[in-house]
Amino acid sequence: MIVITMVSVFLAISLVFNGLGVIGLHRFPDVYTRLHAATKCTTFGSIFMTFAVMTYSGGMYYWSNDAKYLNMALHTFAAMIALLITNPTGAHAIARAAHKMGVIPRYAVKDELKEAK
Amino acid sequence: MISWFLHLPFLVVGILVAIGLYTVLFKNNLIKIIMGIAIIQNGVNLFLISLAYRKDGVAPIWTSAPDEFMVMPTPHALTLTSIVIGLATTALLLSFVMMIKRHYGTIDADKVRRCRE
Amino acid sequence: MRKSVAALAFLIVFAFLLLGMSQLRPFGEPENTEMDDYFLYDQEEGSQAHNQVNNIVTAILFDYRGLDTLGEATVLFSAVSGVVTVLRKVKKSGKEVQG
Amino acid sequence: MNYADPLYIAVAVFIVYIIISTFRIFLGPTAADRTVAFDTINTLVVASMIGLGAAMWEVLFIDIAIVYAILSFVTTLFIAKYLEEGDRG
Amino acid sequence: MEDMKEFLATFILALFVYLFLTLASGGSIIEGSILWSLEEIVFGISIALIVAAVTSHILCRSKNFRMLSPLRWLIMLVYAIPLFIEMVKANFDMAYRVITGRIEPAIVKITPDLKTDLGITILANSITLTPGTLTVEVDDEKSELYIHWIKMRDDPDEIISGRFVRWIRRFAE
Amino acid sequence: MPIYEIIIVLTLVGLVMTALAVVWFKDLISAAIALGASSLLLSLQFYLLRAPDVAIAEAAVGAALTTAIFIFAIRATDRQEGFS
Amino acid sequence: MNFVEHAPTLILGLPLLFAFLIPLLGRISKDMRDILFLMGLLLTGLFVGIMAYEVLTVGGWTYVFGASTSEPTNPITSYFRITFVADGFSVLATLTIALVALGAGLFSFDYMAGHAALDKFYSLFLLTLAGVNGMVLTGDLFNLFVWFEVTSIASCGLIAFTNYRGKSVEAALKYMILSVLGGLFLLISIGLLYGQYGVVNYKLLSDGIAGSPGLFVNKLALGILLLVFGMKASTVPMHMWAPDAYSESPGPATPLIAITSLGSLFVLFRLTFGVYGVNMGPGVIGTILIILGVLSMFIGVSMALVQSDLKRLIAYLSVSQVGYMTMAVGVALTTWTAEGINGYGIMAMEGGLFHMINDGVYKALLFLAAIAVIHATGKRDLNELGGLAHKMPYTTVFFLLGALSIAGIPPLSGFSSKLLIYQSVYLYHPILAIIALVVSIVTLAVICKAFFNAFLGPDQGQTKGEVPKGMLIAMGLLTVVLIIFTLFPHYVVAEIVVPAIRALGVIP
Amino acid sequence: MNWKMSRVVRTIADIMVVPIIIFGIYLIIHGHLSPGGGFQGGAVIASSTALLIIAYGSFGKHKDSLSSLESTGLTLFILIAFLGLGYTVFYNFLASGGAVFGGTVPYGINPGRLDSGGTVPLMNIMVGLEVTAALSLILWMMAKGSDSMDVEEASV
Amino acid sequence: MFILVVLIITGITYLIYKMGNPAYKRTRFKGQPFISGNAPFKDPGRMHVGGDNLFWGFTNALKRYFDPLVKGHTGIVNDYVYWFIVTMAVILMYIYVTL
Repeated sequence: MIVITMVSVFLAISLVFNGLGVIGLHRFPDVYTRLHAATKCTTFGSIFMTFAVMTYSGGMYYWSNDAKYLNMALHTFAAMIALLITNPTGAHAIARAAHKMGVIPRYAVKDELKEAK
Repeated sequence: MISWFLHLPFLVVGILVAIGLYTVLFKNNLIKIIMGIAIIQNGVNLFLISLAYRKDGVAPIWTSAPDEFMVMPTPHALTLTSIVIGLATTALLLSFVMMIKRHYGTIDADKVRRCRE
Repeated sequence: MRKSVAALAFLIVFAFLLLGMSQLRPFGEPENTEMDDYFLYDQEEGSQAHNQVNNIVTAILFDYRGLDTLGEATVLFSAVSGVVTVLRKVKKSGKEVQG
Repeated sequence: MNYADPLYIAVAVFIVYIIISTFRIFLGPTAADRTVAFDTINTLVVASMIGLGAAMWEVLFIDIAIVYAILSFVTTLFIAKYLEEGDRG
Repeated sequence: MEDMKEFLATFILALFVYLFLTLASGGSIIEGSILWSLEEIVFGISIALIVAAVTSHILCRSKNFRMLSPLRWLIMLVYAIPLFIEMVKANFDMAYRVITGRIEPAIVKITPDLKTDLGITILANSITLTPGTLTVEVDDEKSELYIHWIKMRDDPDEIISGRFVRWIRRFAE
Repeated sequence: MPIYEIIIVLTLVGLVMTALAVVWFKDLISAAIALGASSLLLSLQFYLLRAPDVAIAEAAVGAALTTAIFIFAIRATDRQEGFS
Repeated sequence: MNFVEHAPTLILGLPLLFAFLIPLLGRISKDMRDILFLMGLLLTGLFVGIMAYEVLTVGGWTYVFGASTSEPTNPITSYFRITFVADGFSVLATLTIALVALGAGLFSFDYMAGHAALDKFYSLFLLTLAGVNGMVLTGDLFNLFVWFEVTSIASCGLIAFTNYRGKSVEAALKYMILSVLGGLFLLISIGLLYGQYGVVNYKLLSDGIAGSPGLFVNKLALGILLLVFGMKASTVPMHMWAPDAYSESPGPATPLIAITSLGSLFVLFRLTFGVYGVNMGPGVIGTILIILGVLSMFIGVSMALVQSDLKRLIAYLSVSQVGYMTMAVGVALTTWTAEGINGYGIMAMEGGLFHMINDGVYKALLFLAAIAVIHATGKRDLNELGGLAHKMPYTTVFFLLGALSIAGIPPLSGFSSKLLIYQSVYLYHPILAIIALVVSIVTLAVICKAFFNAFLGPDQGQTKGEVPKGMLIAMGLLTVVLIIFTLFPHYVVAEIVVPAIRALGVIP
Repeated sequence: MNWKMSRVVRTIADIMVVPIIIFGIYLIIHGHLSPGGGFQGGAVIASSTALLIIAYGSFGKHKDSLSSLESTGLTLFILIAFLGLGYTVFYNFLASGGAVFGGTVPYGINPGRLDSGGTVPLMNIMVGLEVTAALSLILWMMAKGSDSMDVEEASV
Repeated sequence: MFILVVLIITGITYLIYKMGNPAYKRTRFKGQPFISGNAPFKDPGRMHVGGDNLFWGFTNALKRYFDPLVKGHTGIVNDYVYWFIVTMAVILMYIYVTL
């Protein structure tokens, strides 16, 4: 029962933050701010999803003593690591590409990168 | 459940094939035509996999108990083959398009017509 | 003219596709499943799938329908040959008319 | 209430999020915006795959999520590199 | 010697990843069986050897073998905790920005005095995951980062990267 | 509550929308992105229909390699559809 | 080990094996590469001969892949695996394919000398050969799709081998787009049939269709199958890829690509006779085939008349020849009842199938002679050619033999098959016979045009002499076969064609 | 494609290559036990090639060795298929023989039992080799082809 | 029946004859052979009938048949697919109606 409660809490957090990310994707004015919303919120929400699944499978392992649930938890952890490594890098690549494309950050008060070039 | 739902994946297959055919028929850009072909491939793959599905079946791998109700495995094998073939054809078509650009200077289908009569 | 005929033919083909799809058995309820049940559950003969290979899709790919996989690998091989052939360096050749 | 129902509901909401994100693919004024939306969809799909794998009790399905998490990164890099180079005409 | 080190590093990484993926293949632990079955170990070692032989020059391209020591890995694991706290803060901040829409973006330059590639990379990714900041450009030679900041304030160096740099210097420099 | 069917239907809706986006865009790189998203959702659909092998293959091929070679081809030719 | 039993698989497997070996071992030396290529061709031919001998003397058999014995032991479950069919029809098809491939392969040694990346060329050549063999031998619908794609991709690679010509790449692209579309529709029809019956083997499918012939799914799949293989066989109005592909492909590949379209015609007949059979209204299928055939004959030959490019002219002629076979078999289909084909239908069937093997051989001869002309002069426009008979006597003779055969001039073998077609078609409907005769006459006119322009007239000084000996040997081989067919048409019909018809199950 | 991406991306690419390859190999050799197989694993390994191409802009001169690898994989595949010729082609002659890959497997999940399946794992490995080489070669050729568009003059 | 065939062929021949140029007069090109209306030959010493000239009369007489035919072969990929789809629509309709 406590496992289910924890899973539900994690899922709720994950849903809220992913929703924030998606709303931010539509609400913000330009690429960079959208990237802020999309990357941070969805990464965070997805990590909580993996937490939920790890909790779930850990509980299953505890109850059923079957090694396959341990396997599941470990693979979920691997997926989380992969997400954590790749997502910020992808965001960085997109931001850099957007800046090289010539997308101007809207409402920006200062642009030192443009001055540096 | 309403009866149209029972055919919904098949109808979506029809729609996807139609979208792809529309692209192939009415678009002039060669790369767009190849994208249309890719959409048709997606539709056909979805068709085969939808044929395989049995309600409440599990994946055709002996993961848990010996007696489980599984989805049908043959279309999976067929779809796997057809995905590989799709990739191969797409690569070959795109290399042809690159070569045509090099020779003709254009990828407009209306102008790529030296073989005629 | 040509475009309208094309649109008409396209619509006819689309209608036939939709008709055919809706005449098929309902989603999720297959009618004839002898072949797949043979792969999945048959224990008498040809039951290597059960004794040897856990993943039945792999068993079908490499045992029951091994020739398909050979053909698939051949397709990939010929596509690679084609790509390497087509994208090799263009030489200015005197034998232009030939071919 | 089944044990897996919260996971299913969460995944359904995720897919609604995905559909909302596709609007950004339609609307996005530049290609970079579309790429952002694509990246978001990637992450959401990975998350829903993990959730579904747990909900369906299919242990081995998590592998697919790992493949996705790795490969979507490669795709994003490809698009970003193309955009970086700009239009070669 | 350097070749040997490269080979060893790649080998250890490959073996670690493989064994991580196939953990719990030996059956139930509580019943007393070992974690890995025999075939997995044999295959893992041979595959790690092959992969290390083929790709040994890729992993350690910078000829920097600091990360071979296990202590640094330990510190790296501990680093996850402050990172996580910062991420939580980042997300609440982000929620605030999303709901209110109050932004004042800018692109600022910081010079975090880190030398190795790994350090810069970890710093850049951490910055991307934390409050209101996003790495836009990294200078190839100097250690300069250009950062898109969603709410500009003064003294960007300390606010954005102060804590991270101190942590990262412990294991990556 | 037939939540599983609802998930399937939602994924199909997304699939059709992204496929329409491919046809609609004049900018080929955007069309390639939409094609990648389409194949992403297709893979999710395979996952839902309990075809893990095919889902992995579609993920590896459709999302990564096909998009990559499309981008190579667009890079070698023109970016806009009506151009030249 | 009983090799005779495994002959059908070896016909498929040996070209594949050598095609994979050529890029690997061909890097050692050029001679090694050539030897491997020649060995692949000759061994394939050898096993085709072995299989033909066994089938024609003892009888056909079915080969089951992956089972513990190669014979089907269980009437149902054996056909869940992939099967190969070795019967009279396969013998007819593989003999044609092997003959043409042998000729074209011998031709290519001298012709392709001097090109770069030849190992890829040889590899693709053998892959195309293996693909066509797999298409005609297989007894499984999905396996058919796989070899269909192998054939398309490998032959498109062959067409685009001369990538320094823009036209070659363009032709390859067009052919490829049509082939891929055709393959996808083929896959849709496979899915429809699988969804209805749950099997993909020909035999089980035909059993299923016989059980429920009136379903709409059957009709849809039938239409798509007819269309796809009609497209691949270059029947009008889906023929437009054919002239491009034939005329722009590098020399020795041209007969091979022509043979792929013949092979798909074989597959079309096997499907309409074997899978759908008498249950699905053969009269309707026959009518469709007749209409397609008449259109092909007429439009193909009219377009050939206005061409000035030598290879393109022959390409349109070959489109029109495809029409003859389609029409003849369509006529035979209309007479098919539950008792089998009777009356003039048998004669039409004999004529059609005999015309197929004939057509494969003399079309290849004609193409090779034209390619030899192009190789010797470097020109392909008929306005610029002329007077080659003075310098190239052998090529002239070969071209003349092939040309007269394609026009159906009496002593040659083209005449005997066309005569069978005329007679039987006249009994079905006289107008069709008149159309066939008119087309034959116009074909003669076209051939006269090509021959007069290229070979007769004053010497234009375009060439120095005869083509190299290897090419002459290749053409001579096909000529010998042609002369055999000319001298013993009755023997060929009785020994090869009639078993093929019997294998289709339309006569007892 | 002679333009490197930024420093962060290059470092991450270096770190990711080995895990991606290991993951691909994991998919290949567990092909008969879990989802995956020769093709999927090969595609995953080829995507590591794509990662290197994208991050560094070049890939070295491996064309001949990749081509050889591809041919070798396919040749061995077809030879394994034909080794069953005593019975039929594609006959699984190693299964339950007690030799290499000849172990028998009970029902249920058995993730560690690599030693089973007869010829199936061998064929998986061969297909994995072939697919890896083929897809890498395609990517490499297309990257090069998209690069040198205006280098050589084309003859029309 | 045979007589009918002969009559039909005669009729076709007459039609072809009728479609020829009626304004042609025998005396117009006196002194040199009439090769075709296409292009005058360049070198009278090495007179050789070129490819376009051989059946010029025939094709020119049947211009109304040949022109749309030649024009139909446009060489555009969309048209190839167009014919494919149109034939598919026709065949599917035919099968649906009759079978």
